[in-house]
Amino acid sequence: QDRLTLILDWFVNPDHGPIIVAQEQGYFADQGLAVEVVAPADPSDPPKMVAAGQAELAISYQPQLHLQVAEGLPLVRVGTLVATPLNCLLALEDGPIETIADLEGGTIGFSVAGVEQALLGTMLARHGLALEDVRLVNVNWSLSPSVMSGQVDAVLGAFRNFELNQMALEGVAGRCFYPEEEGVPAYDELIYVANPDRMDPDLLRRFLRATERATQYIVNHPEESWEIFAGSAPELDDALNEMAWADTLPRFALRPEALDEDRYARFEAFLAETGLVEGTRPVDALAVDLGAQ
Amino acid sequence: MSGLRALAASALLGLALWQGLVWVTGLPRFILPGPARVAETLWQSRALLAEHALVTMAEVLIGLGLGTVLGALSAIGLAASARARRLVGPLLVFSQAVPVFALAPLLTLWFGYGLGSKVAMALIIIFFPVTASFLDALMRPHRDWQGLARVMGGSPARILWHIRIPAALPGLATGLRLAAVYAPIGAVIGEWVGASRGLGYLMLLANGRAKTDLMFAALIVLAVFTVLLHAAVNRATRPLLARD
Amino acid sequence: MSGLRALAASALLGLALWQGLVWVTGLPRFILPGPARVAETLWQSRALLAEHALVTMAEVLIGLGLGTVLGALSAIGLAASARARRLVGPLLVFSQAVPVFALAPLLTLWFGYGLGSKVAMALIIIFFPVTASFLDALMRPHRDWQGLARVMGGSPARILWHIRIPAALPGLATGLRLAAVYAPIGAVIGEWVGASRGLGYLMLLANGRAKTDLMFAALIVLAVFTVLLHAAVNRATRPLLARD
Amino acid sequence: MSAAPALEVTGRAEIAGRTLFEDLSLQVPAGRWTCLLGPSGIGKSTLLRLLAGLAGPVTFTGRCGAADGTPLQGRVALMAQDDLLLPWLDVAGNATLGARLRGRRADPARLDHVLAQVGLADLATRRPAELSGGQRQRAALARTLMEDRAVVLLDEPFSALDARSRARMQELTADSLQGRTVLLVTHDPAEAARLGHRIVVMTERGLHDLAPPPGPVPRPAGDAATLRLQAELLEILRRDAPTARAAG
Amino acid sequence: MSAAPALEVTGRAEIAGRTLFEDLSLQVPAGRWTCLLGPSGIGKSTLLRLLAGLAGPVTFTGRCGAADGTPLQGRVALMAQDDLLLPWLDVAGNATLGARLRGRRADPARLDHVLAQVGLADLATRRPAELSGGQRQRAALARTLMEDRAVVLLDEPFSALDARSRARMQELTADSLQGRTVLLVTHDPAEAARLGHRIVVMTERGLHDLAPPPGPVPRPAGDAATLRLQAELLEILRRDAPTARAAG
Ligand SMILES: Nc1ncnc2c1ncn2[C@@H]1O[C@H](COP(=O)(O)OP(=O)(O)OP(=O)(O)O)[C@@H](O)[C@H]1O
Ligand SMILES: Nc1ncnc2c1ncn2[C@@H]1O[C@H](COP(=O)(O)OP(=O)(O)OP(=O)(O)O)[C@@H](O)[C@H]1O
Ligand SMILES: [Mg+2]
Ligand SMILES: [Mg+2]
Repeated sequence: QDRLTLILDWFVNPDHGPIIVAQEQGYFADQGLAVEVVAPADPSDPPKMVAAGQAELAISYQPQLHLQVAEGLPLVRVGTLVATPLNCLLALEDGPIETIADLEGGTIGFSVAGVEQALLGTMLARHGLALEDVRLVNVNWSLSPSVMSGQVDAVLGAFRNFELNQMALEGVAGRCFYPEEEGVPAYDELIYVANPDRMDPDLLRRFLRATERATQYIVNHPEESWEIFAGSAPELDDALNEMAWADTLPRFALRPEALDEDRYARFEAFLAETGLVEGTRPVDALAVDLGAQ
Repeated sequence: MSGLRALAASALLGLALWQGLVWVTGLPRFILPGPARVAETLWQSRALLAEHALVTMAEVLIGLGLGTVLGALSAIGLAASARARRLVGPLLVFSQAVPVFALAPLLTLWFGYGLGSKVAMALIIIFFPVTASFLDALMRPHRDWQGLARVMGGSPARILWHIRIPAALPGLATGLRLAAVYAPIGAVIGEWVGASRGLGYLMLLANGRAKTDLMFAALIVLAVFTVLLHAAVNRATRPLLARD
Repeated sequence: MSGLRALAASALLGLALWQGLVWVTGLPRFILPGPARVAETLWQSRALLAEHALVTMAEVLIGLGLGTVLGALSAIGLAASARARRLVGPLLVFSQAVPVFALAPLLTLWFGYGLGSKVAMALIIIFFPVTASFLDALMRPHRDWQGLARVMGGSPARILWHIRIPAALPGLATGLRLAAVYAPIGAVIGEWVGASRGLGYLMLLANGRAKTDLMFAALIVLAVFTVLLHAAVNRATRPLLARD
Repeated sequence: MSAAPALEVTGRAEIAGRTLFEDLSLQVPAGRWTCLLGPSGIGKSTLLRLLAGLAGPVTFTGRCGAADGTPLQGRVALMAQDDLLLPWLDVAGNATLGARLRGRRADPARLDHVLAQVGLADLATRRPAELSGGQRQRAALARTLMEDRAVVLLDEPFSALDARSRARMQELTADSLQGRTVLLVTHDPAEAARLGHRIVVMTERGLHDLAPPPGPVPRPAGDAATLRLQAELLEILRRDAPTARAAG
Repeated sequence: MSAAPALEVTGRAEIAGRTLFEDLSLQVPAGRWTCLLGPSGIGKSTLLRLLAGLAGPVTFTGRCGAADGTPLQGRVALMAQDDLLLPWLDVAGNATLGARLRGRRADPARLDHVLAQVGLADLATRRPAELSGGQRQRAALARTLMEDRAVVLLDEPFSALDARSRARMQELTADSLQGRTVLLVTHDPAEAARLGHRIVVMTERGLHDLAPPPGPVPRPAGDAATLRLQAELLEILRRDAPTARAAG
């Protein structure tokens, strides 16, 4: 069996469904893989660890990848875990923010300080606002509490499959503004990244094949797969994860290896336009399609 | 035992304050759940909490042991040499200003995601108060004793060993008491560096998933452990401080 | 001035160690950039860094001032009353075990996203070492002095004021020195609680954008400020500790 | 100042499980000087501390305090064997510590007077660490004299002084403490012979009284009767087992 | 023990900008006892500290040390005016501190002997805080005697002792330090008269020598010549301006 270390983007949650299910169902073992899954607390660490050769694979975010590659990190996307944006601009359902235009003069919280400004700028621009018209605050650990308690008017960086459910559980209804509906080019929220100089394509392909199989199982057996996921660790078995599981399920990439080159080109161009990266890089510097190689 | 009774009284006071805060401010439970809710969660999740608490306690005790030894040794090294003090002293202070997320990649790179990086993190946090407070005590002049010792033919090293160190033990005790308080939070911060077990992991997880009850339950476990650890170190170091 | 020369020598040593670490371990620059790169970024981003540094420094100085006063007062309060010590002492220890993210919503709710919540955070962090180390010194028995003072007709409060407090000033000095080291990191942590300015905010931002150079540049600014603050407090409190 | 009371100590004392004295019975007459002598470690300082109301490690059973039973607290000043000066206060600050501890302002004229008397007028702003041994002892004496108490307990107050200062300080103290009940522990027979209205020697066998020469204190240093008493005292103190008549 | 050297101090000393002494010239003969007396604050302890090689706050210009010019370091023991016992060590630990500071083991037989001599055999495991004033002073004396040095500087070593212990300790010390160069600071003329091969009085005007009676030291306490010297000394010390012949 070959050993492979995967660093998640964060603690285990339903976004990682295919990985957990593959592990629990023995799909990795079937591929001759012994996968060690590591959870960090800071989402910006895993790509660094992979770039530094500390692990074979990490889960990261497509927008983050563009920034990191632009900064010279030896990273490349080798697979997709969640193929749509999960990020959303979240406000209260029965609050004063009914459209994005209502945010004028308001405060917006964010957590991961990556591409938030670019996303927000684009979304605001569609409604005749500029970044200067709002106040941006890094609220770090308390995305949903800060919006629920009304300290900020909206937060960016909330995941539509989580924070909405989280608020629902607290009895507060949330309203999501979806970036891809507000002028931001669509992107893959969660991707697998590897170090192009060190990676073993065969190993990664076997890994992706196992997760692909797990994804199919999840789609075919939503109930059973939830049981498997919830049974893998006691702290995962709760109402929020169960709700999130249902919402996440349709967003898993059915073909993890497959690469939509245009998505990467468009997003790179988008980031260059907003000034977050200087110049643009060709798609093959950002992502590879292992299957096509 | 009166010590335990005092702790119980203090706990009651704390609970009363907490409940009072909840009532008076009317804080929503996703910001500050009441004691009753947390107690319920504490009981329901006792197995989960116990499992993670054991991990953290192991990290704390190892970190505290190593941090104390390292802190005491570095204080002694600094006390022994004015040059070391001038050169290394500022670097130690410097090291305390480095936030976790700058250290995290280095720590995990060198110590992995296991116990190592957590102990290292706890150690970095514990070590400084021990060093600083012991060093301050070591540097107090005690001119008369030191003069006498020089007349007696004591070398600087032996004067350090036989006079300055014993005279500075109250400072070490203060350092240890601070370390006992910082060790648990140090281990928790170490767990943020990357972990899949431990109270810090559980708290972050609970926080991220807005399971405020669970987070506070874990926090209570951590804090009670801290208070007990501090009380134990307090008692153990009392003779050093009672010396007149 | 020899103090500054010593600091410069220490800085050189630090830079040499840093560069050596980069060379020997061959760490990639996105984990640990070399001094030259960071220096370049430091220079290029000097205006940005200065702007954010000013915010953080203001938070630090206010937090340090308030934290010291509060810490000293609470030490005196605890020293004055055995009951307070038994009841409130464990709660203070307890408070130190609460991680930031549990506090974050409360702090921002009460103090907003401005200066208030950062000062509060710095204060929470500074206050404890001051209290603990001053209190330890206040509780040293000095039986002979206290006996004499009682014979002289001193009330407990006046004995505290005229004897125990002056005798405990070295402990307060140790606490202040620790506080000077913790105040900057306290303010930075306060900025993580919710901020749009300050070095802590800048570091988070740089970290999130994979701009490790900028993060380290901000870190250097913070650490140098910490070292200078500590040196200043060190010097200011030296008379208290030199007393034999 | 309230009227000076007589003092009384009757009882037994233990320290750390060992008996220090048994059936001790000491009467200190009101308004007079009583000198207490005895071998090192016999318990003189302990006795003074008991009278001052300081418990320490000793367990005492019996009566100890003013002979009339009123509490001594607030009426007694103690000059301990150690000078116990506060290192962060200068001489003036140390001398006026009592007043500040009682929340009063010390009388500056009185302070100047007392400091001049003990010969520390020029050193009023010196810290204890900047004084010689004898100067420190005089600073402690000044502090005790500033106290103005009816009962004054002095534990070897002049031991670090040269002959001239000692004689002066004895005279000054005798003069200043006129009419108070003074219990003075000393190792110097000449001092006891000069100053004592009553002289008590404490030994393992109990207390032994010596009749001092008549006449007001301080007696002149060279006086024949004083010298004779001094020699007699020395003789008693040098002997292993004192044979003087038991104390009353 | 190396051969005991003579000591010499010639020069001037300043403390904190004030002149302590000017043109002082003290010769301490080799292998003998020199007693130094003088008013409080004149600089006796400072002189001892200078000879011991402890700078302190004093600025000294001149010669100070062994008369033959060889360094004194490692040949001198100092018993300071304060006992300077380490509070965390018991009597035995304090008495053997010197050996440990030199990285040697103290001879246990010698320790027992010295502690028995100073009367602390039963108190060997007591901490300083559990001792009386005189017991502490004797512990410091034991520590000094354990040092076995050619030059011994004693700063009022018997001031806290009762007459009997004092006489005993004087005899014991004289006996133990036979053949060493001893400089003893004392306020007790009787002590100087008993113990000094040479007696020097230090005053504002300089040093003044007194011829002691002939005969070996310690001289018997009651001896007529000793008593005469003692009276003479007392006379000098009590006078404001000593008129004895200038020191040689
Ligand atoms: N904490 C203690 N534990 C045990 N014994 C003690 C303690 N404190 C004092 N002692 C003993 O009590 C006895 C009396 O001490 P005290 O100080 O009263 O003696 P003293 O008569 O004043 O002697 P001196 O003349 O030497 O000052 C001494 O033998 C001493 O060893
Ligand atoms: N740090 C200091 N600053 C200023 N003056 C000082 C300092 N230390 C000592 N002195 C002064 O130096 C003088 C000599 O002190 P020293 O201790 O040598 O006197 P001494 O002769 O031993 O007196 P005593 O018999 O009282 O012990 C004293 O007048 C003292 O006030
Ligand atoms: Mg005594
Ligand atoms: Mg002296």
